[in-house]
Amino acid sequence: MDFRLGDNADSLRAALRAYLDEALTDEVEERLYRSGVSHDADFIGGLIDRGWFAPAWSEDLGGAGLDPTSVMVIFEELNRREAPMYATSVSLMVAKALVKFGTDEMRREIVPAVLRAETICVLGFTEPEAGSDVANAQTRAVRDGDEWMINGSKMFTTNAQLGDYIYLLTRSNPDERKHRGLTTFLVPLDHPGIEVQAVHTISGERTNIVYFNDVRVPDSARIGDVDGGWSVLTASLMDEQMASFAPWIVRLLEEVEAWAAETGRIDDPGVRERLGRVAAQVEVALLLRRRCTWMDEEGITRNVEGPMAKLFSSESLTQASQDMFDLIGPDALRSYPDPEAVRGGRIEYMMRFALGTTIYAGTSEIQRTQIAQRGLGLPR
Amino acid sequence: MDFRLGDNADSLRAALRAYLDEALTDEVEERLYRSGVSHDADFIGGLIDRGWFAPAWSEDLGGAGLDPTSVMVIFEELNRREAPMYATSVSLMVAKALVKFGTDEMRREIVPAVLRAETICVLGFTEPEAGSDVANAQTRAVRDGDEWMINGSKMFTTNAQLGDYIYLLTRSNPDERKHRGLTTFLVPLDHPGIEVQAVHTISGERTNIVYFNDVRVPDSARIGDVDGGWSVLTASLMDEQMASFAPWIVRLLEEVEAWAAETGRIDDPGVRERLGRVAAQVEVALLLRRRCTWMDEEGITRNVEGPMAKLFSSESLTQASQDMFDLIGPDALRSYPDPEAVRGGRIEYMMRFALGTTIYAGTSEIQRTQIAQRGLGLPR
Amino acid sequence: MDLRLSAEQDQLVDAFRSLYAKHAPPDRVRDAELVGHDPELWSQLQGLGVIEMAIDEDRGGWGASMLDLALVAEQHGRHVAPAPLIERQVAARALARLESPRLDDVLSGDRVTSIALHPSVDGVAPAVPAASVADDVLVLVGDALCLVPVSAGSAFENLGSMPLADVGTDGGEVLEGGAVARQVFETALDEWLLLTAAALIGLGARALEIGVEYARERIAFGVPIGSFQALSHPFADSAAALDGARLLAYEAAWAVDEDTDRARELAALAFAFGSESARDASYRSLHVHGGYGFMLEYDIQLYWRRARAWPAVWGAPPDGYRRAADARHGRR
Amino acid sequence: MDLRLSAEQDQLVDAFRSLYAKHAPPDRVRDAELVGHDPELWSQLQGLGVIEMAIDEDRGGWGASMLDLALVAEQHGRHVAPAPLIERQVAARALARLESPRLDDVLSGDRVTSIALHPSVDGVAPAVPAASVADDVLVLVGDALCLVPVSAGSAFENLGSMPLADVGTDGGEVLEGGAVARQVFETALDEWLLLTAAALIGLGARALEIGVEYARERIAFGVPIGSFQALSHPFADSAAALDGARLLAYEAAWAVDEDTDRARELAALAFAFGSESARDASYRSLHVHGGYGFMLEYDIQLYWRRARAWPAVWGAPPDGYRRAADARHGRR
Repeated sequence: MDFRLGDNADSLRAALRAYLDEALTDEVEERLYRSGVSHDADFIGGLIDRGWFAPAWSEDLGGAGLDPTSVMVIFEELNRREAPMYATSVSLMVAKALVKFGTDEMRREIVPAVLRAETICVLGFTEPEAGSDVANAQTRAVRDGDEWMINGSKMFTTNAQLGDYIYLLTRSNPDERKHRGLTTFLVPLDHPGIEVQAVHTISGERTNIVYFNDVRVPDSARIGDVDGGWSVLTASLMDEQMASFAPWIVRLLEEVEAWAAETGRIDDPGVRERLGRVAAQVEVALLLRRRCTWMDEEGITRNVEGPMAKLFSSESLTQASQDMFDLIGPDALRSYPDPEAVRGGRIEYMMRFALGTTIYAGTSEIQRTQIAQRGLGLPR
Repeated sequence: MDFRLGDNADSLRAALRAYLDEALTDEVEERLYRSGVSHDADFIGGLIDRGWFAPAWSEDLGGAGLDPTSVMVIFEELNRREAPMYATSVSLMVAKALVKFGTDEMRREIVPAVLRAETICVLGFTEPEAGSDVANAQTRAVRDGDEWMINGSKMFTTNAQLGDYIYLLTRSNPDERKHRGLTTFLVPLDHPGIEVQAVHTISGERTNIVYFNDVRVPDSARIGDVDGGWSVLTASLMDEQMASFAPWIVRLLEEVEAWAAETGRIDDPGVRERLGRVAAQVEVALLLRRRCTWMDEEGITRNVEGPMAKLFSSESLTQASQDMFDLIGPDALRSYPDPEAVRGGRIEYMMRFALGTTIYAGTSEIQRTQIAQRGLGLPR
Repeated sequence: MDLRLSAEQDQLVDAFRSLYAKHAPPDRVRDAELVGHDPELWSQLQGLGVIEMAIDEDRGGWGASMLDLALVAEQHGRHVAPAPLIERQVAARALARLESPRLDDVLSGDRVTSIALHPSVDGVAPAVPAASVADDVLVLVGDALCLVPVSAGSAFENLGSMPLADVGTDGGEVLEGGAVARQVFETALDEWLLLTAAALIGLGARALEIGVEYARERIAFGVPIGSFQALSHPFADSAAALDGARLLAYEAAWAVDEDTDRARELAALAFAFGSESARDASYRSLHVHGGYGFMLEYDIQLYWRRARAWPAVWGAPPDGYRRAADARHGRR
Repeated sequence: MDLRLSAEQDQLVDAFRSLYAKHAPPDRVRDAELVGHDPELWSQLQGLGVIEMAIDEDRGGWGASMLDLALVAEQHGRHVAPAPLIERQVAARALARLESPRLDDVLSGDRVTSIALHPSVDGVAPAVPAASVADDVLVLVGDALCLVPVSAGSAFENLGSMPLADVGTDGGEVLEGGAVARQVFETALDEWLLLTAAALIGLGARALEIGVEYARERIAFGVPIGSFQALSHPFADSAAALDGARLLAYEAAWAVDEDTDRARELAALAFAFGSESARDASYRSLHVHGGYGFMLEYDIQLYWRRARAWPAVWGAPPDGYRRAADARHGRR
């Protein structure tokens, strides 16, 4: 065994840190915080210039063709700094589905544009009445010759206000059993009949609800087979299976350690005990995520390693951020703009941010059910 | 509102404490600990002499006819000292069912003997394959004229080795749906065909498994209607609905506070925090149980107040005893006979004892389901 | 033991329940988030005599018991009401205890007074509750209890949308010094902890109701999500904890009213245990909302933020447990 | 990163798995409960060279890595094996580090040596692991590391059925003093914490398997109880925690082998987090057994008692977290 990531990874990490220190100025951070939008064209441009934007993509598709470990290091460092990646990383996920299931035109036009960060795609899976139970989508797509007529609504369509396309899951056949009868489309967001409404969240992030009223799209907007949307979706969600919030816990611990050192509270044994606990959560969260990367690198099929990384990291972040809030005392209440806010309000912010992490990309309950059934072999 | 229990209760408590200090000598405690049997005839005799043995029973039935608050004070004090009450309190519970559902002979002969502590009855509900799902009892009772033939086995028949009768739940009609088709009997434990086998537990308590091989009993041993055992059982279990382990948490806190004072550890803020946490659990556990008594006194029908008292007290005892074990450090490992054992090994013992409290008298899961469904109105 | 409210207490609860239902519905709570204070709600509360009732009759008040105040605070918490009820009551009671003529200004409504929960450090009382909407603040400066006019107060955004401010304490009027000042301060803190506990318990109970209602109606995988044990069992734990916390808070209030020697201990226990119960209940209810839980549009986030923020103005549950242990075993 | 065991490590694990399966089945564990030691099992372990492998080649051993030892400890824990493997390995390594000639007696099997995890107080080393079945014990007495013959040892019954004893330390042989002694002691403690973590993770993983098997087969209300989320979801949390704890323990062992500056921190973290994971897994598995869980006849109670007792010989998880923080931030 070897727990070193290797010299390449170490120098890549150093280069990333240098770039992030330079690019994520206080002004950029403030703009991002105030806008509630995790996207910044200049910042992404810098990543593209350095070959860090689509690191996992092969070079012939316009990516950097990096190995899984390098990809992971980039993931760790960008997220540790909460770099504005959400709009583009979702777009890349959609582009990946287009490469596999899209039309020739989508592959020719849209995929390269996503890789140049010129096109933003957003997810349209979740609905007001279908959260964890994604397959219960009710947004209707009715075929009419060479066209489809779409009606319905999609929730948590983050970045729809600045996006170009929505990757849409619809019910094309209401007579089929739930998982069948679904079809996916790529629909331009400026299409008539589409209305994007802002939804504000507790972490300050803006998301949206998108309404579809008699939206007619050509059959060429379809991704994958008619009524074959579930397999398209499943392939896309595979990426989410490796979601991890380890880098955020790393950041949390760094901030609290800095606070404890600045205030002298670090000498208190009770504070030390709690810092030690978070240090263990950091280490375990990182290792569970790195194990997934190692398996990918070795070509070992993953079972519940992804759900474990996601479950542990999000639950730990939630618990640790609340525990650190308690530790700090009344000053922890101060939010970002207050100059007296502890560590720029980062800890108070992370406690709010953490609330979403046990929900999206599969709730903790969904992860536990998968681990119990697929991992431990417990009955349904 | 008034949180005083009243002068009567206070003087009763003082009298009980005096008696317990006198009666529960170190020798008695040691004998009880070594035997694993919660019964001591001399001790019970003393309670009978003082009118504290069957406090809730009306005087014409041989009880003390005390009010619910006095009964509760007796319950709190006896259990706080872990007085050897288990055999007789189960017997009284069975006697209560006999008064309601038994034959005239049972009421005439057995009930008074139980109230003189001359007869011990044990429970025979649980089976190897039917724990929480009591209604799934498989021990068969087949009618044969004026007799019944019983075959099967019963688990956790604590005190069967010294008991006179077993209060037995059987399946009399296998064709009926689960809760129907059950019949209860009172069977002498010295009956041919009954075999009592010891089962030892982690707390040192001895329980048993009882086997029934072609045990023939007359129909006069039956309690309640043929196939009507579920309603007999339900009425009996009502008492268990008020099970509470609050007095044990009181004892735990007393012991740990004494340890902390003796060792000077009480000056450590971390120790104080943990003692404060247990103090809250003590207070809440007592209050949840006292609320039940108050409702009984006022004639207010209880809903999930009993399950709340049981759930909170047993889960708190489990958590608090483990937390206190951690607090004390390596010395907490020493068991009772070691002279160096912390507080006579009481804390280590309580951690083991606590394991059963979240199981018997309805598991924590059963309590939570009742609170969720009957209390909160959540769907099945 | 008697757990029944008196007929007067039933009426009191009804009166405040109606007031809050009318004047503190969720949209009003949202509207008040920027300043953390709804003056119209406050004037309604004042109309019902929330300051007078907190003061003994011989000092010009109506002499409500601590249990009465706790019942009102519980209703306050159920609505996460944006009005600094508890701080103003506690400050007024402290002025009464000090026999300060400043109480008259407060009773007449001429001056609005709050209280700092932590002593002043380097000339500043940090994060004083209700200070940004107060005229004066009672602050312990060294060994002296001072009344400080809030001119130098600087309000700041915070998790609970509360009207908090840091208050410069130079030039305050010394009302009392020495052991008496310290004692009045500690008693005021007991009262704040206890009434905040009651408010948190109301908050937690309402948050649980919101979560249960949602879980009964929301369908996933063909069934109401409330039928999943992963949701229903934690809710059951919260229901038991909140019932217990409520009994504990009432007992603490009764102990204050009866002046028993456990009053300080019980107030601190109620605060710590009540904080935890409210925090868990509101977190669980938020979580069962799925993505809706962290949308500002849904009410449950209003509850979770305050369940976290209200107690933090003084401290966290471990601080409460330590204070209770100090009361039980004596300070070292 | 490379998480694969070498071919030699696979063989090592297989060899010990077979040994424990044959010589430490649950009935043998039960038989050994009174003294906490199964001499036949120990002689089998000795036959496989458990002491030699723990010692460097230049000191007459086989020079296994700390990771190798952790892999063996993990198998040891899976069987809650009644033999004081870890203490004897750690003591032998300390003798080697001290360059003590006493190591030869240990390697030859003439003397059995253990190590006290806490310094001697008033002439007694309390609760020394494996002391009641040892000839000598290494103890830190003041600033000196001493080898104390176990004549004055008094064994005592304990939760984990371990061969613990209090050892009188007067008249021990001083092997080393001053900073070096303290350093050797602390390093030995790191190793004990790390190997105990590995053992606890093996224990916890097996306890979880036992619970899962039971929950798959036990029927209640017409279905296997493992289908209830109240059981399956906590099991899922334990599965994730134990996987993480195992990775952490391996990383700590690797850090010791590589002598990185995080070795002490990681060993303490592995101990604390591993203890918690094993404790939770064994408690959950015991609890799902219902009444059978606390019957001595069922194996799960063997696991729960040791999950609680093994780490407690040194301390509780909070102690481990503090030790890790001390390593990370320096002692104050």
